[in-house]
Order: sequence, then structure tokens, then C-alpha cells
Amino acid sequence: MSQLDDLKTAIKSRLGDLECVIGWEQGYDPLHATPLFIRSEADLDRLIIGPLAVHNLATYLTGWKGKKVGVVVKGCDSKSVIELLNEKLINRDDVVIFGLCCDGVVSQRKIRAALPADPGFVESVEIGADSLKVTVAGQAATLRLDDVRADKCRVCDTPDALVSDFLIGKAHTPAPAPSLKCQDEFEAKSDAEKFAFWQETMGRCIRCYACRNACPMCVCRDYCIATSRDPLWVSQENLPSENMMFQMIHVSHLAGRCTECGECERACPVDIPLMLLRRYMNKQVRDVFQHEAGKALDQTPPLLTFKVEEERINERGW
Amino acid sequence: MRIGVFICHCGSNIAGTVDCPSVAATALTYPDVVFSTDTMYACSEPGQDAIIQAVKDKNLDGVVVASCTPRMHEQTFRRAVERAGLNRYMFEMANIREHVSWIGKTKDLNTGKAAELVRMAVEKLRRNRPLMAKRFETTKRVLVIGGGVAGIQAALDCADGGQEVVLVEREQSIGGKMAKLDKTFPTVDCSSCVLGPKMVDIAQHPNITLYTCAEVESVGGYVGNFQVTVRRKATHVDWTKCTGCGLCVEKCPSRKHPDPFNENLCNAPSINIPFPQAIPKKAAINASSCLMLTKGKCGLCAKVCPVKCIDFEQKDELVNVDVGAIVVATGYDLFDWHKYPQYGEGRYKDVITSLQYERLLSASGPTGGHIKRPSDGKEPKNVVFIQCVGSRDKSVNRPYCSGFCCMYTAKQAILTKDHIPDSQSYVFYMDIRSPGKLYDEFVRRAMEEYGAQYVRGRVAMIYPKGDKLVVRGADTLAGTQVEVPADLVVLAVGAESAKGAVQLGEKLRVAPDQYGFFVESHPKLKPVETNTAGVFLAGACQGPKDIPASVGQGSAAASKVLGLLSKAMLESDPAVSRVNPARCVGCGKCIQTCPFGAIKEIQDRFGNPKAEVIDTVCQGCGICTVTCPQGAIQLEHFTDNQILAEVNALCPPKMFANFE
Amino acid sequence: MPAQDVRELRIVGFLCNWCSYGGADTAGVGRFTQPTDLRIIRVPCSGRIDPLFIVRALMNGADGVLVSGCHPRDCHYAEGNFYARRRLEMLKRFLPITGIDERRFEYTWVSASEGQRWQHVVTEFTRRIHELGPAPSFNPKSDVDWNALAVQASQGQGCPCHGSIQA
Amino acid sequence: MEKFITKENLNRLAAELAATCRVLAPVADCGTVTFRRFQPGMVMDLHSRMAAVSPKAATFPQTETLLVVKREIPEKKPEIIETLPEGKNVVIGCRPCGARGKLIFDPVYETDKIKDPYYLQRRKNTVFISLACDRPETTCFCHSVGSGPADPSGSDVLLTLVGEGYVARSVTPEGEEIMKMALFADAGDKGKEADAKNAKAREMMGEAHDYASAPAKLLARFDDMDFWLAQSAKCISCGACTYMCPTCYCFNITDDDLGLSSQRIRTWDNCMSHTFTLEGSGHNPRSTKAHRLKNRVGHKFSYYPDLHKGVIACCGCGRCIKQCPAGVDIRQIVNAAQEYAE
Repeated sequence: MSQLDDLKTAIKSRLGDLECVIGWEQGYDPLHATPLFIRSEADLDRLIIGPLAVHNLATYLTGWKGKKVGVVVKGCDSKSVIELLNEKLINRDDVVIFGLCCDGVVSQRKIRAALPADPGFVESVEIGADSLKVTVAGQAATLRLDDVRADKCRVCDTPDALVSDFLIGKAHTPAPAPSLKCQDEFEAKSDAEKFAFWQETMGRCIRCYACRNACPMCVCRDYCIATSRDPLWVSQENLPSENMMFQMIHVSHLAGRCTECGECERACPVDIPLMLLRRYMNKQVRDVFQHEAGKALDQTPPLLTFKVEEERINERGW
Repeated sequence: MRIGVFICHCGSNIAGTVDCPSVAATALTYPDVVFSTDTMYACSEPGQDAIIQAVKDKNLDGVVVASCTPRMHEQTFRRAVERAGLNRYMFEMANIREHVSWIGKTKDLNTGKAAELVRMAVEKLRRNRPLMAKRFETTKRVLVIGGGVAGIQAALDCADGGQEVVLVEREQSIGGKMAKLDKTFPTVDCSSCVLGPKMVDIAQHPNITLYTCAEVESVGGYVGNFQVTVRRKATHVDWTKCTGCGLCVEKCPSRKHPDPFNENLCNAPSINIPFPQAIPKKAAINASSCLMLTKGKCGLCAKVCPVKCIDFEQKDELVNVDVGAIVVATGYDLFDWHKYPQYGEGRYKDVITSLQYERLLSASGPTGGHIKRPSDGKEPKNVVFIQCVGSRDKSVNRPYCSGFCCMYTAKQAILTKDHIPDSQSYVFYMDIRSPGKLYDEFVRRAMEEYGAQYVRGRVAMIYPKGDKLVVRGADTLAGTQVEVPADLVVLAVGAESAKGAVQLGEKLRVAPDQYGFFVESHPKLKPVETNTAGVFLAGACQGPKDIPASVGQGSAAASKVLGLLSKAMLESDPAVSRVNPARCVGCGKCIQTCPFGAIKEIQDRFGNPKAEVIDTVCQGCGICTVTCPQGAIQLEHFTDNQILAEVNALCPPKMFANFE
Repeated sequence: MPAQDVRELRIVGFLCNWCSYGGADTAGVGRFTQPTDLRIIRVPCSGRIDPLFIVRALMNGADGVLVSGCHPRDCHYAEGNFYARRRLEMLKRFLPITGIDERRFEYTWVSASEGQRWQHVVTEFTRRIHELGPAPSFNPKSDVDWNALAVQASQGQGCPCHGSIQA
Repeated sequence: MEKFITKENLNRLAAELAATCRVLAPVADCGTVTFRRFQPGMVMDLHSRMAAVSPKAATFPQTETLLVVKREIPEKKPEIIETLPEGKNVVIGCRPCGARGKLIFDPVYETDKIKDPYYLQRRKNTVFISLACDRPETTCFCHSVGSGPADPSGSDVLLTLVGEGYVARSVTPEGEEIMKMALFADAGDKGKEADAKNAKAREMMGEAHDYASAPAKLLARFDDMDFWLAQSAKCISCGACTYMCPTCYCFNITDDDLGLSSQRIRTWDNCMSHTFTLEGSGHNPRSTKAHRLKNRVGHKFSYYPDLHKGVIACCGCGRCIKQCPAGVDIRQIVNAAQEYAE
């Protein structure tokens, strides 16, 4: 049986006890998936998995708190579930986890760059083992999946769900790239270049908060300090400085909690490469605290605890 | 709001380098400021009256005083605005003395800085709100840590004042350093005759519970309601039965470990009562040398004990004590003089410390009060005293003066002559520090009546010559080098902080200074208070002190405790954290990080988890406020908006510009 | 806002009440002369200092931000500076990716008795900030600056993440 | 008036206009396409795709300073400075749907009783030079909301790509004025070619969906929270849809104060956000995303048409579908209501 059939069987076996099971279906066009909330066996027919199923469905879990739901997760998404469990933001007994062994997902941005015409004009998509055949504006193009894989998949060391009630698919031996070229290149830039880059991109930001609301770890949602008057941290004025201030709030509240699922960057309607910030913060967290959010159950986020002697924080001499 | 601003000249302290009238004029351009003036001394009675009058005349509902540090006078002015009918939290201070006038040289820059600090205070005040203190009950019991003379005095005074006292002492007996002394300066009266009755009082006082061989394990809670755990170390003797008869001490066959009470001048039995006047007079077994406990055979003491109180199985015991206040009187230790190469680093048996010398002088000491030098037991004729060993010396990180060494050296010189009339004492000194009643007269007596020879200069080396030690040093007054053949050399070793003081300070949240002595709340005005409410200092744990000063501080700390516990209820600081339940998502991160357990989880009426602050337990640190990502828990008086207002006052946000 | 003196730069300090604010007082009592640029905000504990206060100050145009608390183990509230140390270290390490010079932010520990140390810290930090000069404004100051950025972007410059397929 | 302008000359036109006006044009912006203030040297990106954001900001900026208050000292009377927008704006290269967005604004911002001076001033001073679409994207449905790929309404000049240039047709006198510039050449018989292209584009869109029953059908589902819970399940309550939308006109007003000065700003608001209807008491009549999505869809396809002659408050550009991080499709939701079996 295929991975999808196995998944359907597993879901079917538990659907009766659950409010719903969150998976994916095809979205508004053949190139886009969208979350699917499976409430009946009939809904199961629409279930899809594969390289287009990009959404991190763990984002929805806190919204179902107190109810029993199922969720389908890729390896990366499972880290978000673990982090939510570790922070007691969801209850393990309330969630049935259908874990996938994931072959990676696509980056819509990279697909756009690789196609001869904008993916808005897509007509059909055929998913092969390692390729994607897309017909767009009358022209057919075959993309190697490797070429359009999401950045996070290139450095992924957890393709298989780390926590699950059902683990579906064949286990992988992860082969992550040591780092991302785009990240290394950006970090190598001068302060002035980086500063100008953020000035410009934050000038484009419309502060729609898609990055925040798509983030599985942003659990404040309605009570985010970026949109409150008391406390008043950020002006409503759409200035680059205020937009950057919001991003700094986001990154600071995610320090030691971010599972690098990439949803913030994927959600951004104006394509701001927010993962440059996230990956950099995560690197610092790894360096100082040897901590990776979502990698193990029963970890405490490093900023919620301390050591009397910090081996890796050098007190600077004055 | 209607805010009044008062710029203090502090005589010329501020006005000397800050244009106070100009700052007052600038303050009038700040939002909500309706009155602004400069004043000569804001803290003086007329100064405070002027503030009160202005509040009434100008109908003010907030006051800013720009003067000295709020650590000095914030309470003063809070009380003043309270007298004027305002809530005490509708007041802010700008520190334009310690942070401006005293550190900056340029008047116009100072003036500009002062004006900005006032602006910051005004912007914060605009976001202040009246806060009301909560009242809570206190535990009427005092913990005194340390049973030296300071702790004894504090315990007795508290107990006499009607409070229950728990006295915890690390050693087997109370008495501390003073119990080891032979005589005391400047009266040369018998140390144990003075201290002994007080020790007996401790044992007999109905209000005092004494734990010796005990240490403070942990401290929780807050002023009025501390929870303390005391570790009572195993003595292997059941003290409820032990009569202190001493039979076991006599019979103990293991006598190979040095006797700490006698400063290791002699050995002690493994089961011992340290000295005849010990309180409590109970025997205790030294587990590291006892044959039964180390090798599993002997048990002689158990056989001879008439009341069968020996218990080789005894374990440490943890005792929980609730107290309302704590007096720390942990004393001092002696500097380890072996660091000095010039004194032989311990190679010469006849180089001893001043405290060892006290034991040699003492009738209850190892020599029965006859001065015999350690090497051969001979009576010394030439005794050389070297002062400032581990005092006033930067090279060993002891730049401070220990204060009492000059006096006890003079005393020891006098006693030497008393004991050995044909002896000659030499004292190498740097300066003579003898302020105090009858102190300088006492030193002069040592020189003039007892013929002690004082040599001003440092000792360069000590070397053996025959059965003598030659002390070579400088005589800076004569400008020559001197060599004195000595039978015995006594080092006036300085005081350093007691071992374990830093660790105890961590438990008590009392900071030690760089040398490990505890820091008092204010060096002049609050010498026995600490920055942790309800914890007081007595004696040499705060800095080297002689006996009268230690006793004085013991009494002072006791009076502070009695003052504190005499109130039926205490008021808590209302500047504590508060949860906005509408914003709280119940994630519990604040509960996780609170060091005081001051936040608990409750359920709202819909069953949603929410955080709630226990007002009287909250200490107002604000860790939770930073932890909470939604800003749902705010530290009153230091809310996000208040601090952001200060930031924005200093760094105005970019506005009035539309970029597209 | 009174016009800021050209001899000064904008340096904001966040000091805990019990140690460092006291240390600054001690420096004052000792008349240890310091540069005047620093403006001190008093907070109860370094554990109250949200790294975002520092970001807010920098975003608002502060040229430097100095944080000081009790030495580790000496916190009046036992643990505040332990949390602060982690939070502040993360901020300091994070700043480089934003292009804000991390030297503009520093944190240290000064006790109430260390007046001279405080003088040293303030003097050195102020000197450092003067060497770095005024901080660039995050909001482009003029249309000219703004236009230059926008033109660059329209030509695909400045961003490492887009355009190329191979990441 | 019908003329022809080459691609090169369109770029020159933008540069020339930029000397005297604020010109907004779609530019490649680090991987995306957004409207930016055009500067000489910029490369317009007219064809690769529809700009991610709509040109709404030209007539309704995301932040608008309404007034500034200044005071010297607290006791003095404050000086209030109104900041009405000045200068001319030109939008070049937006799609017809984007230009049409403001037609939804007009009946709200200019009524007999209420006239919004800020909006009206910008509206008056802004010229839209739109570009007709030659191929629909998968998310396009302008033809179903009473428009089409070459709909001139809302535009001042409509361009149609023909060969290496554009056939330009004036729609308003303001548009005609611009077309008098020398950069425009005679169209010759290129007009026919343009008509054919436009017709083909319309044909490619297929049959229009009929939204006539939508207002009533949506209203019928008003109290059916189960329906809205199911429809909103995947919504993450962000503001991508509303901020991208050419027709969303809701705003928020806040005062930013700094000492004695303050500014009152008007900013885009977002009905998908919790704070949109959060009341001072803490009560929120639209406390869940289901309530909020019901309002957004209901407003566009039911309440607005009921108030304004049946006009649907949607221009069919599809940005809300395409840019939604969760792929919420407003067409599907309205369909579901229309097809709902009682």
C-alpha cells in the first residue's frame, strides 16, 4: 500500500474518537495545497500528501485546545508539536499524531523562479518521484524536485516525525547540508549592507501579521504586544522601524522556541526572507545553550531557565 | 495630570555644576507640568513644606523632585507627598546629584542632562497610578545565625524583648572567637569571665532555642515570614541525655587530631567538650578521627557513658523554623599568613598567630596559662610581635585595616611582661591605630610601663639561628635595618570574612562585598540593615570589629528586629506584579521563572487557566514581566509602558514622516 | 525635545536598583568624573530588563545602550541576573544579522561598592560609542536615501534569497 | 482618444511624470512585485505577474497622518495642523481590477452627510494608467463580479499590450491630458488588434459565476455558526487578505504622542484581527475567527451589495486567495453558502 493509503487507514481507525483530523487537500489550483479538516470518512478522499503539502498543521493545534483532534505532521512539523507539548500549550492526550516520513516539500518561491511563466497561470501539475511537471500558460516545464525544494528541507535532519502515534512511510537516513548558501552569503555581508537590506525589506512589509499567525509557536495571537495599546510597544504607523520592531519582538519571543519550520517566511505575502533572522537566532541558541527547540520531549526553553555558571557565556572584561 | 517639579540645589552640591533655575524653566515645557521651581534643600523641613504647600496651592496630583539619588531620599519625599494628600506612588525622582553634578565637569552639558532626567521622570510619572499597600501578619520569632559575642548579644536582647529566638551556631559551643581569648583590651579583664555569664544566659533563657553543630541549609520566604531549614550535624551523642560529665572525653583512646578550639596547638580526643565553659556543655564525636566511626572498632565511650547517650548511627537532622526576622552574626576568620614567604610559610614552629598566643596565655589553654614556645616548650624571653599580617596589604588582596590588631598586640605585650617579668617584647608596626575610649592610653602603657619596644617598619625575613629566630626588618624611624633575635614570633594576623559567608549570603540574598563581608544597606544611616528586608547584620560579618563594636551592633540589630516585630501587621510593598486576566493565556511561563513562588495558577470562571500573583510573596523583581510574551503580567510602578515612556523620552521615536 | 548638544551622543543605561544604580551613586559620591552622555533608567532588577527595551531604544535612534546588574550570584532577587544574562547575551549575539553594530549594546555587572569600576565602564563605553559615531537611522532620513534603496531592490540587489534557485 | 506607446516610452513616461508627481509603479522587489514610488533607474515589472499588493495605497495609504498637534507649554493652547495630502499621483501599470477597487470606496467616503477630505483629495489627484490582462490567473474572477480583464471603469487610461508597445485608450479627461504627451504616438490600426486581444482574454476566463443569490443566501447563514466554524477552520486570522485587497476600506485611528506633540494617524485596519471589534470594556462581539470571517465574506457579498445597489464589494483580483498562507478561497465560501441545502 502507498504511504497515502496507510495514512488513510490510520486516520480511519481513529476518526471516530476525534473532533477532526487535520491534513491537506488540493487548493485553488493544482500547484497549491490547502489544509483539510477531516470530519468524516468522505472527507478522506480529498486527503493528499507529498511535496505540495507545505503547511505546518501544528499551527492549528492550540486553537483546538480542550478538544481531541488528530494532526498529520511531517518531520519538521513534529518538532513544533513537541515544543508545544514541552511548553504545556497543548495536552498530549488530546492529540493523535499521524507522523509522516517526509521526502521534502517544495518552495513556491523557487517554483516561481524556475518556471517560464508565473505559476499564477498554472494549468496542470504531475508529481513524479523526483520531478514536477508543470504546464503553465501553455508551456510545459519539468522541474527537478531537488531544485525547488524548500530551504528547510536542504538542511533537514528530522525528515521523519519525532513524535507520533502512527509513523507512516519508510524511515529516512537524513543527509542534511551543513548550511544554506543564502544564509552564509547574507551573514558574510557588512553591517551596512545588512542594515540597508532590512531597511528596504521592512519598507515593503505591510505588517499583516501573516508571519506571526502562521507560526506554530506564536501562541499569544490575539494578545500579541505588537497590536496592544497597553503595553504599547509598536506604533500603528507603517514605518520601517516599527515593522522591524515587530520582527524583533517576534524573534525575541521565539528565541530558544523556534523550530525552524519556515512558516513565517512561507506565509509572507511580500516574500520577506524572515528565516534569515530565525536561523541566525537559532544558531546562537545552539551555540550558547546546545539547545534545539522541538528536538526532544521534556526540554525547557533555554530562556526560561538558567545555570549559575554558564559555560558558554563569556563575561566580557571591563 | 497636574505635575509639580522641584529642582534641588542641594546647597552648592548640585547648583555648583547645574543651572537649576534653567532646568526648572525647561521643565515647564514638559507635558502636564503646571508648576516648576528650584529650591535650596528639597529634603529639609522648609523644602518639604514648600512641596506640600505647592501640592495644595496648585492642585497638583503628581510631584517630581530632582535632587540626590532615590536610594537616599525617595522614602522621605514619598512621605512628604503623602502628607500633602497624594498617594506616595504619584512621585518620581530624578537623580541630578550622584548621576550629574558630582560626575560631570561641564555646566551646560550637566544642565542639559539634568533637564532630560527630569523629562524622563515626568514622562514616567504621567503613567504612574496610586498603589495601596497590603497588610500581612508576621511570625514572631527571630533567627540569629552565629553564636559569637555579637550573635549572643542580639539573641539575648531579642529574647529579653519578648521574642522567641533560634540561635544557630556552626561550632560545638557558642562563644565564638571571644571564648578563645585570655584577656580583653583595654581593661585587661578576663574574657571568659565577661562572656561566660552571657553564654549561660543563652542556655537558660526560656525564649531561646539553641542549635549548635548546626548550619542554615536554606532560606525561603520574605520579611515577616521566612522559612528556614537548619541542618543539625550528627554529633553521635544524644544531647538530650548527655550530662557533660566528661567521662568519655577522659577515656577516649583516639587523641591524634588537632584541637581546633586551641588553634591546633595541641591534640584533642575524638569525643570532646571543647572547653570547660562550653555552652551547651555536651560531648560530640569527631567523625573523621573516631576509631569506631572510621575503623568500626573501639566504642569505649559508649561503654563508659553512664547515661548511654552515645549513638554511632546518628544522622544529620533537618529542622524547619519559621521566623519573622534574621540576624546574621557569622563573624570573621583569620587571614592565612602562610601566603607570606618572609614569615617562613610555616617552617618555623615558633612563629605563631596572635590567636594561638591567646591560647598559650589562657589558663584553660594547652599550657595551663604558662607561655611555652611550641618547638621545645621553653619559656621565651624575647618575643617579637609583627603587626599587619594580612591587613593593609594590596599584594594579598587585603588592603583594609583589620582595626583591632594594634590593640590586641599591645595587650599581648603587656600580658607577656606579666607572665614573664624578665621578658622583652618587640613590636614591628606600620602605624598605631588606637582610636577608642582609653585605647591610645593603653598602647602607651605597653610602651612606657611595660617596656615593649615598638619598631616602625616591616619585617623582611625571619631565619633560624641556633634555637632562636632572627627577625630582620627595617626601622624606618631610625632609618636603619634591625635584627632581633627572638624566642617566639607572634603574627598579628588580620581578619577576613568567615568561611562560607558568600554561600550563606546567596541563601539570604545579602550581597557580600569584594572581600566577602556583607554589605549593609547604607554605610552611615543603615549600618545593621541589609538590602533584603528583615535581614540584619551584627558584628564582624559586616567588616572587622572589636568586641565593644560587635556587642553594640548585636544590640542595634536586636532593636531593629524588635521594632519590626512589634508591629501587629507589616505592610507589603505594592510595587508588585499584577496579572491582566484578559491578556493572560495561561501558559504558566511566569510561574516557571518566579524565584519566590509568588505566582500561582488559578482558573477563571470559564475554567481557563490564568496566572495570579500572591501580593505578599512577590518581591517586585519583574522577571515575570519580561518572561510573559503577551505583557499580561506587569510589575506595578515599573510597567512596560512606564519604562517605554522613559525610553521614548530619551530617544524620541521617529514620527511625522510618511515614507511610502 | 531640547536640541541635543553636538558634543554628546545618545546613550541609554538600564541599571538595577540594588547593585549597579548603587554603584553609579557610589561613583557620584566619590566624585569619579564621567562623560555626561549616559542617561540612566532605574529598574528594580536586571531581570526586569526586557531585551526589547534595548531594541526599542536602538530603533528610536539611541547611539548606545548600556545594561548593568548585580554580579551573578549577588542578585537581590536571587535569580534575576541569571535570566538577564541569557536574555541579554542572546540579544547581543543576534544584533549582527540586523546590521546594527553589536558594539552599540553592552551589558556588564557592577556592584554597589564598585564606584570606580562604574566610572571605568561608563568612560570606556562612551568612548567606544564616540568612536562608532552617531547610529544610522533605521527609517531612511531623506527621500534620496529611500530612493536609492528602492532602486537597488528593483534591480534585484541586496537580497541573497531570491533569484537563484540553488540555495 | 486612442494612441500607441512603446515599452521604452512607457518607462520614459514614468520617469518624466516622476519629476512632478508621485508615480507608483509595479517593480520587482527582491523576489516579489510591489508598487513602489518610481525613481529614474528603476525597472518596472509589468508583465511577469500581478503585483502582490494592490495599488490601493495611492488613494488610501496604509498610514495617513490626519493631523499633528503641537504645544509649547502645557498651559498654552495647542496648535493643530491638518495634514491634507498634497501633490499629484500617477499609478502606472496596475491591472483594471486594482484601479476599480476605489469604486467600492467612493459610496462610503463620499455621501451626502460624510465627506472624507483625505480620501477625496487623493482620489481627485490620482490618475490610474492601467494595463489590461491578457491571460487570467487561477485566482482571477473579475468577470464574476461585474468586470473583466479589460474593464476601463476606475482607470483613466487603459493600456493593452500589442507587439512591442501598448495601445492606450483614454477613459477620463485626466487620462486624455496625459496622453497628449509626445511620448504617445498614433495608434494606427493597432486598436483592432487590441480589441481582439482583450476579447481573447475575456474568453479565456470562461463563464462567469452568478453571485445574484449571494446576499440573501449569506444572510440566511448568519446565525449558522457551525457553517462558519467549518469555513474558517483553516483561516489563521492574519491580515494578508485585507491588506492586499483593493476594496477593503476599513481603518483605525490612533494617536501617537510624544511629550507635548502628537500625531493622529489613520492606518489600514483588518477585520480578521481580534482587535478590530475589541471594545474598551474588553468585550469582543467577534471573539472568534469564525465570527470574523463571516463578517468579511458577508460584508463583501451581502451587506455592502444590500446598501449599495447590489454592487459586490470585491473586484475579483484573487489576491486574498493567492496570498493567503492557508489557501482560504473566498469563492468557495460564497459558493458553499449559495449551494447550502437548507
